[in-house]
Amino acid sequence: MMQHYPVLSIIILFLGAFLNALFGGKSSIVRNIITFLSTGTSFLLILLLIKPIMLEGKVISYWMGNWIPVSDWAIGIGLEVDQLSLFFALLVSFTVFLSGIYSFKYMENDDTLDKYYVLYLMLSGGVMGFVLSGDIFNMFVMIEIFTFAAVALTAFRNYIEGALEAAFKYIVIGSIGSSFILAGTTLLYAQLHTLNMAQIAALMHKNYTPITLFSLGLMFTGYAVKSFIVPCHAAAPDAYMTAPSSISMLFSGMVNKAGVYGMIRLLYMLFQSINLPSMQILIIILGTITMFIGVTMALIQNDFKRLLAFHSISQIGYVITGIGLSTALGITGGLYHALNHTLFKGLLFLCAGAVFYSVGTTDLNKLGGLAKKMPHTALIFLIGAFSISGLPPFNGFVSKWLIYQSAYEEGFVIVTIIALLVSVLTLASFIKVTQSVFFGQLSKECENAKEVPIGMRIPMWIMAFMCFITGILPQYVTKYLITPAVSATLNIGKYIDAMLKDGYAEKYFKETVPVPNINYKLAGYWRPEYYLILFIIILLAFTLTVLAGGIDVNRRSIVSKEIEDYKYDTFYSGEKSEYSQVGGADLFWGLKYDFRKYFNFMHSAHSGVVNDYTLWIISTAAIVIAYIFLLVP
Amino acid sequence: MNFPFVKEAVNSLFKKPSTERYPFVKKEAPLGYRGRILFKSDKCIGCGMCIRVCAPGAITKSTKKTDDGEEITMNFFMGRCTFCQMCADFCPRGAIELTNEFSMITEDKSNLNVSGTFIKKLPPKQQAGSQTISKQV
Amino acid sequence: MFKKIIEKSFEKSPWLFHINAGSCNACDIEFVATLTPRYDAERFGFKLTGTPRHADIIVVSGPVTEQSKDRVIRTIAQVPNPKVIVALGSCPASGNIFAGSYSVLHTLDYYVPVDVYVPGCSPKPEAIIDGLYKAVEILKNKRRDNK
Amino acid sequence: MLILKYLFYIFVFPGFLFCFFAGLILAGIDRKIVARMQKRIGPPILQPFYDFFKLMGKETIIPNSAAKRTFIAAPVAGLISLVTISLFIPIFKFSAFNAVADVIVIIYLLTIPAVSLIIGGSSSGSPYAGVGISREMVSIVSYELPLIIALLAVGKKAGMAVNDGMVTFSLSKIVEYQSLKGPMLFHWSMIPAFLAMLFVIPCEVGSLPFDIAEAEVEICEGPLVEYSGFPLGIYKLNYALKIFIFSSLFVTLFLSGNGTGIILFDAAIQYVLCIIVVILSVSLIRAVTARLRVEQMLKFYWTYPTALSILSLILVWLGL
Repeated sequence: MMQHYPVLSIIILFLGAFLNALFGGKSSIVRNIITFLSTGTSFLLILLLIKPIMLEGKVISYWMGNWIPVSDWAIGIGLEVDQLSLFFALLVSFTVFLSGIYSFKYMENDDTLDKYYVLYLMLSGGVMGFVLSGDIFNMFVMIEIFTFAAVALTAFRNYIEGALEAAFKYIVIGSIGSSFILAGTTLLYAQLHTLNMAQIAALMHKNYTPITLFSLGLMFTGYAVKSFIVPCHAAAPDAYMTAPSSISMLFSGMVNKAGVYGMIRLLYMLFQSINLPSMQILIIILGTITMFIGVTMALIQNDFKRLLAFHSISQIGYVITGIGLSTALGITGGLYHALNHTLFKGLLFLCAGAVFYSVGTTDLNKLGGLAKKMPHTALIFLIGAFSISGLPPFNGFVSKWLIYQSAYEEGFVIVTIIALLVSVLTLASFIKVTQSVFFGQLSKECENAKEVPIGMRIPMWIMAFMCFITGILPQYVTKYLITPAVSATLNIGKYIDAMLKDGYAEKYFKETVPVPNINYKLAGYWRPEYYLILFIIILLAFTLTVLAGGIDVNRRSIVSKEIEDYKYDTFYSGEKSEYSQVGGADLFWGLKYDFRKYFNFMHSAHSGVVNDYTLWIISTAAIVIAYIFLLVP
Repeated sequence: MNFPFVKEAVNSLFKKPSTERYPFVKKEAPLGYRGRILFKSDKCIGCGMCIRVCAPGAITKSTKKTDDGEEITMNFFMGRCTFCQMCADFCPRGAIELTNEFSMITEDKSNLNVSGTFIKKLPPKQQAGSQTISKQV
Repeated sequence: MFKKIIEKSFEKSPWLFHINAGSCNACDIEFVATLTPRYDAERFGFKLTGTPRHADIIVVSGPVTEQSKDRVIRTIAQVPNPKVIVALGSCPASGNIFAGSYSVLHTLDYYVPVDVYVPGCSPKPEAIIDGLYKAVEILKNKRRDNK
Repeated sequence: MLILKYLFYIFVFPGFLFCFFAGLILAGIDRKIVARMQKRIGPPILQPFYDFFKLMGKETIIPNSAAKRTFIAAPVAGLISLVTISLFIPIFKFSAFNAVADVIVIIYLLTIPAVSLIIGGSSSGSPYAGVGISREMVSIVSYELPLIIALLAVGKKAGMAVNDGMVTFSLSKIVEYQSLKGPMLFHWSMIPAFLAMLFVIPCEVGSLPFDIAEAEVEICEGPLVEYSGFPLGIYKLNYALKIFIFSSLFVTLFLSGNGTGIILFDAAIQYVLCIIVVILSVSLIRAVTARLRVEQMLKFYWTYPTALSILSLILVWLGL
């Protein structure tokens, strides 16, 4: 029965979409139930798969329509679920499930919600299918499904100015990426007469013909567009900003992770070209550029969600750098960061949605002082901000630290320095958001802001709790989730044998594929007794406050207006305290002034004109292909 | 990239600090310091010149009729005085003198008043129709 | 045990905050002169702070003009208890030569309870140190009284 | 039994009490030396203790525009992370908790006190604090770069010999390397990194030329503008702890070796070295310089100290 779980989890999502289309229009309860059931069961099925695949290391292969390979030549479409694809499937189904619950309440004052849920389930079904399929053309079909669903969802709130323009940009850039992938797939099919990933991997072992190299270049750029790596990232900020937050949570948690999954499969499985140093250098350069440009652009943004969008791009840079290092520790860091990124970025987008839900705007210059009106959201946001900037008790710290460790060990010193610098700049931009949205003075728009309903807060609390858990117990997360996925990426022999038949890989590889041992000698984690210390120190701090005696923290007595008691007004060097919020654009004057040439250049480079962006993508494609032809063989 | 005064800073570490240990070592105000007013009430004749020249109007005069003359009290309110010594210079009798006592710290304003009273005898009652005004102190 | 230490430390580390309520700056310069190497008020723990929230002793100099009146009241209200108010120079005590002017209607003690007067049209730095010394004693008594 | 040992570590020796007294005395010495450099007597050495306990006795005012819980919690969070760091720093051979890679843990734990200052300031809701925050953040960005490069250089240098060629981020390995080959300072290739770290200390601690965030004159003590009483006391304690912890980290990285083995003497030697380092870097520069502007600080830190530490990184990478 376990054979059928992967297909079931995809089909249930599409079935949900179909049912929603039929009965969704009736009432919101019907819609919510259909969505909740379909996302819930698909999440449950994936959870059930963890035990067999992750712990016992089995690999499920499933041939659609039972078209098993004829004289070991794969004809039918095969679904292949090994530890790596299950890891990404887990991310996808978790985010989809939580975002579904969130959007019940979040989208309630929008109309035509049945169309929203149809597109929502199509998007999640598409990504789930992409992550689980073992056939490259089937992956292309799934890419088409989720790209068009994503485009439609970006423009769902077409009354927001810039929504249609963002959707137009996304569709132009997305379809260029898809067409690159399609061209690569057809070239591969023409060369190797098969579409099954395992078979291609076996046939492609160490014999690169010019055509396959050309298809590698094309598919590499296609997946770069899908995962929004810098030269081709321009569609992301607009799309994330105008899409409803529950959808931009899916974008940043799932859609660009799908691009990263495609990149891993392409480099580690299909072309096994990752162990060529020239290929590694290309990926690491792209990853570092993405990291740096993503965060520097985020520093000068004035909109909450656009800032988060640029951060997603820079965090994907971290993941790509981790994966580009191709050592066991590097991939562990990359995958762990992908998991953490899905968690804390999803959390931050939910907070942005909560702010939009209760205040109606996400412009940093208009907001201020929301912590008093929305204490839960402020606390959750702080947890998210601390975990993305990598402060120790939270999860960002562990994965970023793994990436520094492996990058420095591999000799990429500049990459480590830039990575550490980017982490500090991330902290800087989230301090900017904290000051201008949650703390500071209460602005006029936020006077009547209320706390978001409990329906939206539950997923936020779950996400925050997950952020905390993966930060405190890294060894268990790696042992059960990350290490199996890393060994699956590096050891493709088992993948091929499970897909076709045993011994198939040996025939082509001429030697058994060595499974590298993952040396954790260097990876020093937070051992459990550290939490004992933290707990005791917190106790110490508490006793200090009580013991010191002589303290009279006076409860702020409610001062009625007519007694002019200025004691509790903020200090304005004597003036009457009036509204003057320092936040949004006018923070970090020193930094912006010193790098004004760089920031002006970056500002003008992101011109917002679609043809510039397409020019970038085409030029990256050309550079990548030239690079591969010159250096790879 | 030069750090000024580093040499002075370092070797002043080994020199004695140039602070006067004021409250423990009493310090005399310099000669001629215009400090608290000393009013010699016996010399004063109550002419009011000091009141006229006092810019802040710190000096007040109050008279009280008594049986053998007027009792005049002159009050110098130090809290209002700018210590310009005009009163001392213009006093024809030299009854006002500014000492060099500088620290007049108080908790309530009242004991900042320097005052002195004297009796100004009226000239002796003229017997009705007496001719000359005899010189009377 | 803590109470005694806190009691003693009130005497040892009084922090100052200076308000210029329209003064001619003579007293301000003399007041800052106490922090220079020659008079060095810091050896008693005096420290000039930037905000009334950190201050224990508030030094007001200058006749309280109409314009600076409510600013002085507001700033002094924002100082946490126990606090001591020092009138520096003769202007806050009586308005000195500005007394009759249209903008100086009352003296400082009309608006806030003044604890120490340091008279002198720009008192000598030694006089200011004496004044601050007395203010520290008052601070200690205030601390002992209401705790 | 293990719990008792940990409790002793946390509360007494390298933990809270030791840091409390060492830090405050060090801050007192720093103030006294600066005074003496300006030819004035200066406050008694125990002045920081008096300041701390006086602030404990003062009334704590929480302004209307402040987010109350964060306002109180922020300084305590800074204190917690500072005490945690002090547990990681080895004193010659003895170290309370030696994780495999405590240098990176320390780098991140050192940003938490600065972040707690920022969150505290921003939760007080005053515009002065807003300006103070952006300056504090720019100062973190400016000193982080040379600090990281210098630490990477030290890690690589120690790793070459001790950790079979691979970089080591564990302080106990760095101390072990120095016990074999003498303090890091005597290896000429490490002198640029030593100077770079010496420049970083004033900015990390926030002493005069770089205390732009808490400029009492321009923006009325920056983030601390609304603090009074007990939270302000904790922030002043954090300031003193930061001086002590960062200088003892500096001593461990560059001047340690195999100490005398008896913890008491080791702690004393390390403390004397800390005093010398603090006098050299914090007090001397504080006595003679005036406050810089924000972007001058950024420009300064990203040119001179960064160039120095990159130079020593290159030298180390070439295996010298």
